[in-house]
Amino acid sequence: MNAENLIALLIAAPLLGAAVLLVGGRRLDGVGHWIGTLLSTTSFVFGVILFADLLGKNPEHRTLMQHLYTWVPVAGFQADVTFRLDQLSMTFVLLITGVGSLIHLYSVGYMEHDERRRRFFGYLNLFLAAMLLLVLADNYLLLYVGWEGVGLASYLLIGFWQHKPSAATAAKKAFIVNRVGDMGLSIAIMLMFATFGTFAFGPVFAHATGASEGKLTAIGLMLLLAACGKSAQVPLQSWLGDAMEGPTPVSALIHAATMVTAGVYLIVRSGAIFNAAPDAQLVVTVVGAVTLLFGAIVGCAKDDIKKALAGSTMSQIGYMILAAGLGPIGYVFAIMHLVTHGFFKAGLFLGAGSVMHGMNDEVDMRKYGGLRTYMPVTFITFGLGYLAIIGFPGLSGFFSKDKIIEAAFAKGGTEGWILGTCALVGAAITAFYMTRVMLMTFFGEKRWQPDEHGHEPHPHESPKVMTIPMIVLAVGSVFAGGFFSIGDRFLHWLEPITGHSEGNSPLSAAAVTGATMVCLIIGVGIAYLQYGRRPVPAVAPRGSLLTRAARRDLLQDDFNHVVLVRGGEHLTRSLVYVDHTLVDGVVNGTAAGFGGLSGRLRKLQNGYARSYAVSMFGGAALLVAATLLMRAV
Amino acid sequence: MSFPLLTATAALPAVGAVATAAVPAARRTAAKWLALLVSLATLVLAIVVLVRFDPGGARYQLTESHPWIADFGVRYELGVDGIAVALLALTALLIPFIILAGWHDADPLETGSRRWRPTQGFFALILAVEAMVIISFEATDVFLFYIFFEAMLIPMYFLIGGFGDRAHAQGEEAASTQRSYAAVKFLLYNLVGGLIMLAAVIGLYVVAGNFSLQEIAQARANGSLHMATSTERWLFLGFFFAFAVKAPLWPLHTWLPNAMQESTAPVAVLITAVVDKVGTFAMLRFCLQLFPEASKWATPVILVLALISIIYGALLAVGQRDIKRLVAYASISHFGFIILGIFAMTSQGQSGATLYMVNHGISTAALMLVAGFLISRRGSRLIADYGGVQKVAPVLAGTFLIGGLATLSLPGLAPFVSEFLVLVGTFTRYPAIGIVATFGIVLAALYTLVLYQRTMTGPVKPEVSAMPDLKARELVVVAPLIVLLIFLGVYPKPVTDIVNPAVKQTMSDVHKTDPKPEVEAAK
Amino acid sequence: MSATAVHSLWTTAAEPISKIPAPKIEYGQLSPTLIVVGAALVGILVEAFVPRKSRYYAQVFVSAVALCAAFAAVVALAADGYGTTKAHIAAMGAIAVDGPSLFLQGTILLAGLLALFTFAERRLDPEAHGNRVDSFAAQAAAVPGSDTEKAAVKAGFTTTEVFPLLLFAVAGMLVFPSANDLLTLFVALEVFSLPLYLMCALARRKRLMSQEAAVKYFLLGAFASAFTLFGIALLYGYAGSVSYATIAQVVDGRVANIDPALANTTGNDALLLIGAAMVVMGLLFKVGAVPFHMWTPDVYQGAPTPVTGFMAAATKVAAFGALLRLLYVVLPGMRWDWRPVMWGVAIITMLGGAIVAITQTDIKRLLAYSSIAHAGFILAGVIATSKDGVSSVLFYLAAYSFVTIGAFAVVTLVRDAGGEATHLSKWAGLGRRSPLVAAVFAVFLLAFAGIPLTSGFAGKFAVFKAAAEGGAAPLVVIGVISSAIAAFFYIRVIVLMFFSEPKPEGPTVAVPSPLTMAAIGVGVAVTLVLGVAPQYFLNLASQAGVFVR
Amino acid sequence: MNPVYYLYLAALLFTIGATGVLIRRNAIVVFMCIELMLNACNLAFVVFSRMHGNLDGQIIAFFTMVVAAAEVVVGLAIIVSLFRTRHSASVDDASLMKL
Repeated sequence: MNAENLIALLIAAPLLGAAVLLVGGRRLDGVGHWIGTLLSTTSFVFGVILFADLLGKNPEHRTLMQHLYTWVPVAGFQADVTFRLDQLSMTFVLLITGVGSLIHLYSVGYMEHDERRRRFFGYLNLFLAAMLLLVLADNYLLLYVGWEGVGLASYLLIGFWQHKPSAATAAKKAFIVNRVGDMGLSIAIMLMFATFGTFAFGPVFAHATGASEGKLTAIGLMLLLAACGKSAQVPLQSWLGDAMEGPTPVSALIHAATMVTAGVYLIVRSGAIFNAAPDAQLVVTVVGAVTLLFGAIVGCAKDDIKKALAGSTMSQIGYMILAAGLGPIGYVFAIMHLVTHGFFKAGLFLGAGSVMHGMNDEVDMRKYGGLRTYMPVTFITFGLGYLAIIGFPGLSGFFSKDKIIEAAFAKGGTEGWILGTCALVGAAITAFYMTRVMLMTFFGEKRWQPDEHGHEPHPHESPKVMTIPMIVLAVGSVFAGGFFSIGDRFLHWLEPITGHSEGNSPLSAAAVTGATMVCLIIGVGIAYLQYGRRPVPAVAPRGSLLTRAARRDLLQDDFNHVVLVRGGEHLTRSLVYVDHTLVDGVVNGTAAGFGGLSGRLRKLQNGYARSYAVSMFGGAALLVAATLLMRAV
Repeated sequence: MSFPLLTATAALPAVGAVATAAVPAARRTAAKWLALLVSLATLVLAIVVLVRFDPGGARYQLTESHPWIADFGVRYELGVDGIAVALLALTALLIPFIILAGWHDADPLETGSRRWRPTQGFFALILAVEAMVIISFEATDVFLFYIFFEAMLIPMYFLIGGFGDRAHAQGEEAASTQRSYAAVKFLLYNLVGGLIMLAAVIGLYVVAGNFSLQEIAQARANGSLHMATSTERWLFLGFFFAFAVKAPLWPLHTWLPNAMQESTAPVAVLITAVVDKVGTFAMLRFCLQLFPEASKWATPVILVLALISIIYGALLAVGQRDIKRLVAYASISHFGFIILGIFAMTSQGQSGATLYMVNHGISTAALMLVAGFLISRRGSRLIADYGGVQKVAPVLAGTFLIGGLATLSLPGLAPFVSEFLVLVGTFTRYPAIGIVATFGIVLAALYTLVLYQRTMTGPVKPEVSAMPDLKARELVVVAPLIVLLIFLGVYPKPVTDIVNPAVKQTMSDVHKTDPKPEVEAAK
Repeated sequence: MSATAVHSLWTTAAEPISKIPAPKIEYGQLSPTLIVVGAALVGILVEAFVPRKSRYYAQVFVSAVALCAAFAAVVALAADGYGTTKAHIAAMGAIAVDGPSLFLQGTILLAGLLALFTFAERRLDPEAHGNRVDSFAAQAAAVPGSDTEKAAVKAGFTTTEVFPLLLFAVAGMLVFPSANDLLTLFVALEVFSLPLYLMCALARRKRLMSQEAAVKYFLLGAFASAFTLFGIALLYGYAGSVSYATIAQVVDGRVANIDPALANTTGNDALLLIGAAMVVMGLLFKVGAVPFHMWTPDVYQGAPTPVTGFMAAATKVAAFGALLRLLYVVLPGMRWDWRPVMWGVAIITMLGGAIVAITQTDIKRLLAYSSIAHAGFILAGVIATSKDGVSSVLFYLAAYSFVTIGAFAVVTLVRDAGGEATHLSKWAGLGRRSPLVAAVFAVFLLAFAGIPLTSGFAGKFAVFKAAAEGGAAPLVVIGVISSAIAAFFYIRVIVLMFFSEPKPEGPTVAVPSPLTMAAIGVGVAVTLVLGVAPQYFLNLASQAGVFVR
Repeated sequence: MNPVYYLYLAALLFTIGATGVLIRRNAIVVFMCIELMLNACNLAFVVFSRMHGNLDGQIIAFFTMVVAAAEVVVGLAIIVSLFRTRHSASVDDASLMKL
């Protein structure tokens, strides 16, 4: 059989799982989680088969297409359900299904005591299906379906514990903020249709250069808006922190490894358009740079371990967007960092989850401390993830992040210097806040007290089913980067799709690496001085203005609340009033007017025959007069 | 002559209505079953029409034509094009669900007089409405259409005013006064619209000398019938006003929230999913065909009004405290999209609009009927009275969520396709309007999810803690609708294939062609 | 008998008796009128000679037979082509036998027949001392509440004179629209007015109101007819004749030999204009057009409901017939003078009737105002001054009269201790108590409102269509607006009947005899048939749309 | 002398009658005023008949008298019954029905 036909199965498997688990009802409660895990693994296996098949081909012919059917045929508007599997989407497929399957496995343990575990796995499968659709779609409209599909899945999973109002609110917030991004995507699609008469990848990219730069820039910016929504980039980043209300596996899979990176995919995939629209690219890099600092700063101030990691995610994706914005210089490294980040960030989250698992779902790092002795496996895997993310030499993060910083400088000119510096500073801050997390969680003396029920938490290592995925991911976060970089394997793998160009870096690679190392040491050092040497206060000190701002996501939420939420409420309330008094009032007023007129005219009918006679007489007179008048004129 | 299929599709429910009304007072259940069977039989007939209809064939098919009132130049002329067939099928499809959903809505509370037979009346009226709607979809004679367009109001009026939700917050007395207010409002709005249209209809006769849609359109096309520009515009306005009230278009919309709020959920569905469609359908069939130039002349204003409807309706939906009112305002927003698509005058826009009519029918039915089940359990329409339902009635919550997602036109569900077509169709000709309209999708997400969050999630309110989940009957109502939503979302081709030729025709009626893309990239 | 005829008698009086030429009277063509008049006379004899117990039956029998026979005669004449080809002027110029007159006569006779049924209804009122009673006073002469009246009731008297009166009124109405000279017009006017004045005073319940209605109607009616008469005098002065044809000729200036006197008078247009205006005013009073409408609500309310129904239906038909003939046959020459004036009258009539009706609280007054509004709609058709205008008005009148009689017949059914419960508040929740009656009444109201599939819609459409074609588009728009206003109060009644809770001490719906049932049934049937398949009747109307000159 | 003067007289009488109808309360008097108007009409008829030299007008005058007589019969009957009920012939008292 030829490989194309397998592509649909990649999606079909988890979709089937979702359908079965969600429609199946209670009778599947016993086995639901295993069905889910099995089907996601199946998808992974298909992925591997296809990967092997691709490797068999020579680099130019590594694009498989599968046309299922014509979706929306309307005069001139042709949307097909067609899948495209090339090196780029293949990378994502493996990442999604691989990490996804691991996290399925992990969840089996993590969600063990939740009576709605079956539904949880249903949602997870739904997510996988949507995400695969997103990366496999061959046209933007189909991509849009996956795009919103993952949004829905993340909505369902963030709000999985719906009885918690905070969770429900966070879910709603995530979806709506994403909708703003989606608006960008749909406008981009409309622009494409208006410009090219189609929105299928092939023709659009082929003719991209034919369109006016203005149009292309507009399309690019709209795509960026979409990316900002999905990848939690400034200014649409506010939802990611709250999204941590969801179960930790969800945070690991969706809000660290896969979904949030969809924005990066979109930009890299649309490289042809961005290459022709330098202005758009510039904006992309700016957004990336701002976000990577923003996220990092927020990450420094959070005491909630998951929120700290969320800030870190934001910042890391900032790196990717920055790289993607650099054009052919950065595309490959954006994706490479994305993959390595997928490993170590997922690992970190799973570690955090495992910690919470052992600590009665306590998330405040100030109530942790000295856990390394209680949960060694978690400690080691988490530590490896930590080293990877701060870019400890030899580990994944080192390779991927270093490349991005180089590329940033390689952009050249002042932009290059500015962007590069931002990246370097970001690296330093990353080192700081990750070290902080590490120290507060695993070192120092234990700080946990009995909770209000008087239960003293008994930290313990998590079961195998949870630790195994953590170990696998730790391995990944250690070796992936090296594996990719040695001999530029990854570069050669992706180049046919994204293209690649060495910019002209003002600094040598060695210099950049050195600078990075320095930043790293500074960051770690400060963190050690602040949290390693002195005991961590159980209640957060008031902290500097910046700290307090950072705790509140740099006041961005407050801004939204005041301007958008309050303003919106006032707007709707006043509109309701308008609708009731003005629009309705006009009509009711007319009716009332006729009523009043009627009441007044009615008085003329006073019951006196003589006044009736008067009216007749007057009428007769009028009649005569009018007739005469008509003759006169 | 062949079997009068179209007449049959309309006559069957009409006869059924009479029969249902005639069922003796004691035999309520019999009346229900009779009505259900009749509606199902009508559905079968509609399917036959669907099968017999050949998308590639003549513009109007299965035509029938008999002299009726020669003095008024009126003929009994029926015929369906793709658009009509689609809506005919939608109507015939929804009615059985409406009947089934309203199974207990009309069981008399107090046994007043022996002769008072609300149940029979309720179902008879529904069937009567179905018959009239169907025939107004089929009529190709302006007068014939007008007659049923108007007559439709009477049964609707009794449905709205006569039957409301049980256990009203302020007691039965207040409920009945509010109901009759809503009913009167509904009737007066539409009656005024209709009467103004009557003036235009008469005017049309004075100008054209007959009422046959085809003849007039033909005469307009080959120039044998010339209309003075001002005349055409006045006539167009007369027609459009009536349809805009029915649709409803801002600022003529205020009757809809009251009507939908006070009537029972099935009737609300009947109003917004079936009856209102006649308005948008008529814009497409009559306004554009009879008065192409005037339509183009009025387009800018209408587009702006449609745009206002979209945003305004959505914003008001966000501000509502009453579930049904919320859905009503959401519908106003959606009708804005439909009208936008019709008057954007692009194939995508108009196909999208037609598709939208069908999809909006199904999605609103799903959402509103589930909402009805919810309300019937708690006896309150106020959002604030609910909370945590998801915990006690997961299936109900799930179906409600899917209905809501369809309303916010989530990709993969039917409404998405149509909404996107409308947006694209508008954008290619009026980019600014297209972009503003896109804000509608954000607001849609807002009001739907806020509704879901407030009613279904959070801690379980004590009043709802004992709420039962969906019963078998209710599932039978909801499940097919949801399946349909998903199917049409994934594979809308069956509908678009029927609709496209008709839209092509309409486009040529108004002498419009789609704008060309900047770069001809499509293969 | 017409003036010219009399004149010829006079001039030949001196010659030998044998020389007197008998006036030529086409009895066959006048048979409808003659039959009714004859029956009325028989009715009087019945009153004189038939014992009281059996008078009722005798009268009903005579009247019914007469009306049926007259209708048959009309049909026969029409079938014989007198409506179209053989249409001509009979009775030496006094009576026109043509399409309009036959059509209207037919309508009037049917309306009269239905009215007769409601007159003869004796099951609604509770039996008094074991005697079935109808809705008329036991003894009109007896003072209300006096011992004589009690005695009369005890003795089971009934005012069977109403039947001959009805017949006389019908006879007058038959002549009215077919009158072909002004004298006949005036005589006919009085012939059908006087019996109506009397019948108004004969209510069994609420006799004070009934008498008051009669007084008002009588005084104002007489007042109006005085104006008419003066107008006739002026026209006669202008044209030197009262015959329609002659006047028309003079107005158009088509007379062959103008003698000095005629030249003198015709020189003075004021005579013509004022005269025409006054005659028209008299007719407008009968149709109840604003501002000559004020008697309508009071009289409709006070009169016995069957009489009200008869008045509302038949009087309008007859009066509009006369108005049409006057404007189309006598005064077409001065169309440009009266059309604008009639525009004004039509507009204020439509709007006035509709607006004032909104705040009415008594069902009979409400219907009265609705009848005023309808008069306005019909006037819109009259103004069209085209063949279509005529036929549309004819159709409208036919449709309207049946709806009206049916509606008032239903009003007679809803009763409480004080007789008919006409106050709207008592109609609350009628739909719950007796859905059928409420539904029937709703049908009539919808027809009044002009909802499609009822005769009201067909009629309104025909009239407005004619008006629009006649170039009166603004009138159509105003008509549409006022029918929107009118719709509001018809709907109010429906709301009241169906959507408001029934009152515990609300009225009961009496079960009528087959007579009233027949009247209502026919009303409903005609309403629906004319709504769904009006073609046949439209044909009749359009065939009948030509006046003989 | 010029018959036109008689016409003026007729018009005057008619107006007097009409005014009487408008201002007098007693039903009988009102009714007499109406009779006066009718007689004014008669006068007019006769005068015109004289002017035109044909007799139609005079004949019509007879008819009018007959009609007037009939009206008297009916009218008096009604007014008398009203008077017997209310012990007053004032038309203003008869105003039960209004608005």
